[in-house]
Amino acid sequence: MSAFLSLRDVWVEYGDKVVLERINLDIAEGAFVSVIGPSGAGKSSLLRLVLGQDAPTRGSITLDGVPLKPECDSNRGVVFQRYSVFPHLTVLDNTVFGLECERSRFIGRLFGASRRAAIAEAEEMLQAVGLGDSLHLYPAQMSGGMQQRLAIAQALIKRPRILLLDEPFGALDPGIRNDMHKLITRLWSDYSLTVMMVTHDIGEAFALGNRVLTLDKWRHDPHAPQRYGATVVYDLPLTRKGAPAADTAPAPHEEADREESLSITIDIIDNN
Amino acid sequence: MSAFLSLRDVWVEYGDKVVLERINLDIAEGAFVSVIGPSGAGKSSLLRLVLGQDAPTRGSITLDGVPLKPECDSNRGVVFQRYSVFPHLTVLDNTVFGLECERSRFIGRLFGASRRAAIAEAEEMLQAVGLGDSLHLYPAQMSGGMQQRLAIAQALIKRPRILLLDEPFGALDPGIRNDMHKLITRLWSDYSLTVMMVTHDIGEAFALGNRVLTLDKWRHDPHAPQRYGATVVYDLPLTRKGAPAADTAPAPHEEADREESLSITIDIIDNN
Amino acid sequence: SQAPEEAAAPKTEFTIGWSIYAGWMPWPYAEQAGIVKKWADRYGIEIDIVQVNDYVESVNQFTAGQLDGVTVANMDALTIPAAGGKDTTALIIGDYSNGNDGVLLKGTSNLADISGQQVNLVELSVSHYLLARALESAGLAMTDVRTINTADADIAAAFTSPDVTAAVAWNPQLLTMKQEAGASQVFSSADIPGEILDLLVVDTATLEANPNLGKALVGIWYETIQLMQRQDEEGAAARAAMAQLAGTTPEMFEAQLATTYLYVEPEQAVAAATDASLVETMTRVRDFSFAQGLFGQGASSADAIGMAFPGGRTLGDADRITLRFDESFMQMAADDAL
Amino acid sequence: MRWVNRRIGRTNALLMGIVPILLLLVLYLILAAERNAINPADKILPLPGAMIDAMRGLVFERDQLSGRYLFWADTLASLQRLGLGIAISTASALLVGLVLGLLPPVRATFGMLVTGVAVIPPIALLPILFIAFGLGETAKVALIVVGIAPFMIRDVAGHVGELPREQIIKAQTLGASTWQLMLRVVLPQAMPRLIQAVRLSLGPAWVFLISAEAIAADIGLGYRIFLVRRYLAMDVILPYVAWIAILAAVADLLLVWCSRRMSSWAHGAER
Amino acid sequence: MRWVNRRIGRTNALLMGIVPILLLLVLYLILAAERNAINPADKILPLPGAMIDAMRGLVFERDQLSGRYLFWADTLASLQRLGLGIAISTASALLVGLVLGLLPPVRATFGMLVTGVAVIPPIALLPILFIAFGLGETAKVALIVVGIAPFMIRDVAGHVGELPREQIIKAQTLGASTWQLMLRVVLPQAMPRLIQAVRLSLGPAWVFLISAEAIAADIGLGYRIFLVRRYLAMDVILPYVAWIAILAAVADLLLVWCSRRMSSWAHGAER
Ligand SMILES: Nc1ncnc2c1ncn2[C@@H]1O[C@H](COP(=O)(O)OP(=O)(O)OP(=O)(O)O)[C@@H](O)[C@H]1O
Ligand SMILES: Nc1ncnc2c1ncn2[C@@H]1O[C@H](COP(=O)(O)OP(=O)(O)OP(=O)(O)O)[C@@H](O)[C@H]1O
Ligand SMILES: [Mg+2]
Ligand SMILES: [Mg+2]
Repeated sequence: MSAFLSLRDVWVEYGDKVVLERINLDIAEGAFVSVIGPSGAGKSSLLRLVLGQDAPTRGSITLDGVPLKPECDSNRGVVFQRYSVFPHLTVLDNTVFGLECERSRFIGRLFGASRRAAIAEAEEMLQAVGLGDSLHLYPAQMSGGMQQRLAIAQALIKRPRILLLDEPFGALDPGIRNDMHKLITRLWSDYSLTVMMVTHDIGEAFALGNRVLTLDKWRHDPHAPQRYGATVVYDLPLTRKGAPAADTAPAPHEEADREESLSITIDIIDNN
Repeated sequence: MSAFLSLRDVWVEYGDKVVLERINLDIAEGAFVSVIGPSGAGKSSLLRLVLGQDAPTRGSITLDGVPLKPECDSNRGVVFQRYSVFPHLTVLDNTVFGLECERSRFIGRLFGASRRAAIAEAEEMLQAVGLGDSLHLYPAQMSGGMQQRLAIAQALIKRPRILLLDEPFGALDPGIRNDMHKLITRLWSDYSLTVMMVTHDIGEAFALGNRVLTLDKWRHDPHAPQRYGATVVYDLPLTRKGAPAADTAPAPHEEADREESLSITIDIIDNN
Repeated sequence: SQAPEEAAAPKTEFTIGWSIYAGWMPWPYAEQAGIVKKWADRYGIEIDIVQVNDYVESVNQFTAGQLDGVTVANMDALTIPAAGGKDTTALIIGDYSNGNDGVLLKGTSNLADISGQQVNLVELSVSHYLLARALESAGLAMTDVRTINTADADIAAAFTSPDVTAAVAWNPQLLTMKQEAGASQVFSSADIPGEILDLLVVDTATLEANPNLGKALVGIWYETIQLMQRQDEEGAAARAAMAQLAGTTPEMFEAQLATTYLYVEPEQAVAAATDASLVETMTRVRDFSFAQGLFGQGASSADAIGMAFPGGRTLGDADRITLRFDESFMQMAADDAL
Repeated sequence: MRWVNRRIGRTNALLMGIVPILLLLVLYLILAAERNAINPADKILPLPGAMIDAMRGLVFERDQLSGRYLFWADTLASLQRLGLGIAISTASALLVGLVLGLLPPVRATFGMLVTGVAVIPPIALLPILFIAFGLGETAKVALIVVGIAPFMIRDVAGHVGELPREQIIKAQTLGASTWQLMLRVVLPQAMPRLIQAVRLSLGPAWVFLISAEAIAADIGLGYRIFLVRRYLAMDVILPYVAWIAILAAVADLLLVWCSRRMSSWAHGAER
Repeated sequence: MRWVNRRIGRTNALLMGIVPILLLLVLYLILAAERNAINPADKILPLPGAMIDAMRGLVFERDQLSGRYLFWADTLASLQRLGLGIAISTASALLVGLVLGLLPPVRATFGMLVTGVAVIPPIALLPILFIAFGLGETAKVALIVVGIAPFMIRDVAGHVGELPREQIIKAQTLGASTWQLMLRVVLPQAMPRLIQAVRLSLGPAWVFLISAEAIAADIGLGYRIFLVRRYLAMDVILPYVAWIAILAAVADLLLVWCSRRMSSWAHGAER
């Protein structure tokens, strides 16, 4: 597969603070890239670049060989680190929203049979994330984890070509997290999505991804901590799940020993 | 130890939705209670009750035998699930704030030597949470994990009698999380705090706590899912770390096998 | 007087309000030229001349006791302070409007055409009175027109709107409005000479306790009037200054003076005050005001308010006299007794 | 308990809210009685009896000339003008405010203009207003619109501009076009603020209405007030002003109620 | 690129902002020239030449009587009144708004009163205002304060009431008393909104200033406008109004700048 998404010498700076430096990346179509790294390294910043929310200070990003416009569209779905759902819509409406935008260009609302079809689709997705009982709640009436699941359902129902996930399962208990892992793996292989997921759970990173990126500062000046930014220090392809093929998602029990073996590797990295 | 904090037949309802029912709890002074349970079970709601932010719909809560006023004070510190720091203060000022309130009743600001002392204290705490390099950033300029660490520092510097933590380490990478575990265990034993911590990481729950509570629905009506609320379904005292004694905090490597053995128990509970 | 507590103790500081009108411009000029100070010093008092941009508000403030004296038209002196129970003395009769108030129509010069039109004017003011007299002269009744209350400051602008076809106004607005294309004056105060009088009134109790105030005011007035009447350079300069104070050009101001009949000599003013025609005029004004409900809900007849004239004559309720025409101070000026 | 944490129930809040108003009324009565004792003909602070007498004719009796109940005719005329003016302002605030707040190019182009118009005191430009709108009802409504719409536009635009950037991004990733974004994300979230802006504009709207009616009118609450102001008839002015305050307070309550009904999500879930 | 996502640079924004204003000026010139061609003595839409002529005397020449440069003296007098009025309103909005927004018992007690006062049109009560405050400077400043302070108070109180509850809770768990909460948490966060409220009030403040000066004054921009209004001297009124707009726009920019300086945290970190 040729480079689907590629970043060339990308830098992100805020004032004189360098956050990311010299990022060079090629991501193949259908890849599931896990991004790990210490807090504040710039993982969310990297995701924002790919999303088109922010433009890099230097360097270029191309998608399908075309320079990326600093603009978001329905090709790239996102689940933000802080659950960001629409506060004025109920759970169901939040989920249906994406379908309505697509199918009703002018008023952004569906009626009759098409609305029923969209609601059925949304209900199925909500059932899958465990919100089947909470269709008519507003976000303010939900717990943190429920909002996060809603954000996931909202993004997944659109089946974007690139899915950007920023700690999507952070606020979920192990049982539900497990269900989510299965769901995302299924959708990934069924619709050959390209996924980029930031996570702090190293087990999760290795269990789900077929490539793991580690972002960290490669050098650190103690007197000017903001002088150097983070870059990709490790880039591990996991060949076992190379292609977005059939149902090879790992049983969640495989995670634990993986974590064991890798925690040592990760500990070498100097946390900021 | 007699009951320091006790909840008697406490219910929390929103409209006709029962969230918590028949909670009966006695928490000893100096305990470290971990609270686990599925997303949306009511863990945060329970914490809000103890904090005094919300009053229970029914039932009574007493602290030291005195009914709890539905009001917060500096006896009870909190780290919310969504990092809540003051957006208009820098990292340093956010941390110093608690000290300034205590030491300068009228203007809420310190000057000269006393300010320097407070800053030194705050810097030490910030160093401990890994924000020593970011003293002058505003929250909007920080990553999610950094904000969460700031919230932790802010709460810990006051050394409250009861410390309420709602998924405090959720957005942190393993390395920093480890440091945090050590920090909290040290403060807990040094200042004999009483801690109540909600977490989704079962390993963390067992590694840090000396008592683990599991909140879940004890019965579920599929036609009226909101009819029944969650209650304490398991209450496991962990005798090994019974007293807030010396430095018996576990090395983080002990966690993994614990999790293994317990994940089965937890899976029995029907997630909502 | 009705309010014994109010019988003011002698005081030394007084405030006199004025608003922009051709016949009242001598007041601010006298202030600026130092004439006020000269006379005030002579009587050992202080007089503050205050401009109130809004005519109605100036009279209101006098009624409310914020001002010791104010420049006002005879009709308004009757219907505002006097009807409000404030015992008021007309100290100076400065002039009468001799064309300073007029009825304008667009597209016709025939007064009778006003029938059935909407007329913009300041309701319940001397304009309203003038309109009533105009209608009377044309054999029409008040009900033959519909009046639209229009603020005096805005009536000139309003008259440029095609919506407005008939208006009653006074100077300086009247002059501006006459220049509007197609406008013609069909009736004016020159047709009813001596009926619209411009006065300086003061609070009766204050005047009784401080006769020096009356003397100083009369002194100021006649010195200024005589200065402005002089057909030499000094007189022209004074008139130019007054024009500027009124926000207009000397030419425009002269035009306004031409339609103002000033009682230049105090003797003339005394004569006007003692003439029987004053009673007649005030009777007419009073009847009109009563018919329009200007004496307030409480008044049951046109006699509800009492007026006193020189020589002991009275009009209306002699027990409730609240408007007094007092010629004695003008007489002092005539006698050079100041 | 700290004052920040005290929750006041509905009825208590109502009772507590009435106290200072009652106190003010009592204060007025004392002052008025005092002045009246000195001068029984005092017009400035009339006693309730005088006000009732003065109002009786206006409220209950037909005017001989026009055959109308003046008080009610005034109220109707003013409310019509006010309602129309506020409706037009609200609509334009919604349209313009939304576009201005959401689309940076539009804001860059018209932001300065709107600021400029907002700070120009319309009553200084009355002659131009007369030329453009004549002297009839249009002009009165126009004065209200020119007076309050720019403020409302700026308020709504400011609020829209402060919507979390994440939401705008999120909607776009879900496939929303600019138009859909406006219709489905920004508009509903701007509604509570719009209603808030209408509430805040009620005061100025009355000011402009009264100014307009003071300039040229033959009916209306402001007309009556300015007409009788000539005679310092506070016994009519005060009841009229009180009536305006009551009308405005009712409108305020209605708006709060509307906002709660329409945007329950914004007013917090009640226990 | 979608319009929502276009970012406009500073200079571009300035250029784009000037375009519609220039267009309006051109439109005015065309209209004025047209009217002038029909009637060379037209007073309503004067040409620039006439305005310059009319203004020259006011701006550059000393008034013979008072020895003042009238235009500048007017400006100074008006700005003083306006500044004082806005300063008092701002201070009271800060004090009252903070307390009202933060403390439910205070809100319950005085909320209704403030709403009531906010909706009473002060110009209907002018006689009382002048009686209470005299005809001097106090009354003019008072009219501005009565006119805009209630609005500002409500705006600030509304904003304070919407502060996330978590922050109030958090501050209390950190040991803050009500007073400290107000001083250190609520006040600094209310500042940007307060400045915003001042910006929105500038327009109404000018309206009230001009109304006050129209009634009793002998100097001031509003006084001059009302003085020459009798003569329909638009050649003086229009430059005065333009001048007011410029002054207000400058004040607006200054306030934006202040807000950015004082509360950098609220205006987003710039790249
Ligand atoms: N204002 C409200 N109105 C109605 N229901 C509410 C409201 N607030 C919370 N709830 C309900 O209360 C339940 C418990 O919420 P809570 O935040 O305590 O859950 P939690 O255990 O902390 O979950 P999580 O792990 O996802 O944070 C949820 O099911 C939620 O829907
Ligand atoms: N507006 C800003 N101004 C200055 N610095 C900023 C700004 N936004 C982000 N940063 C800095 O950029 C760095 C990276 O932030 P980012 O949110 O990408 O981290 P992250 O890797 O996602 O961390 P976490 O795991 O905690 O979410 C942080 O150190 C932060 O301080
Ligand atoms: Mg992040
Ligand atoms: Mg929670």
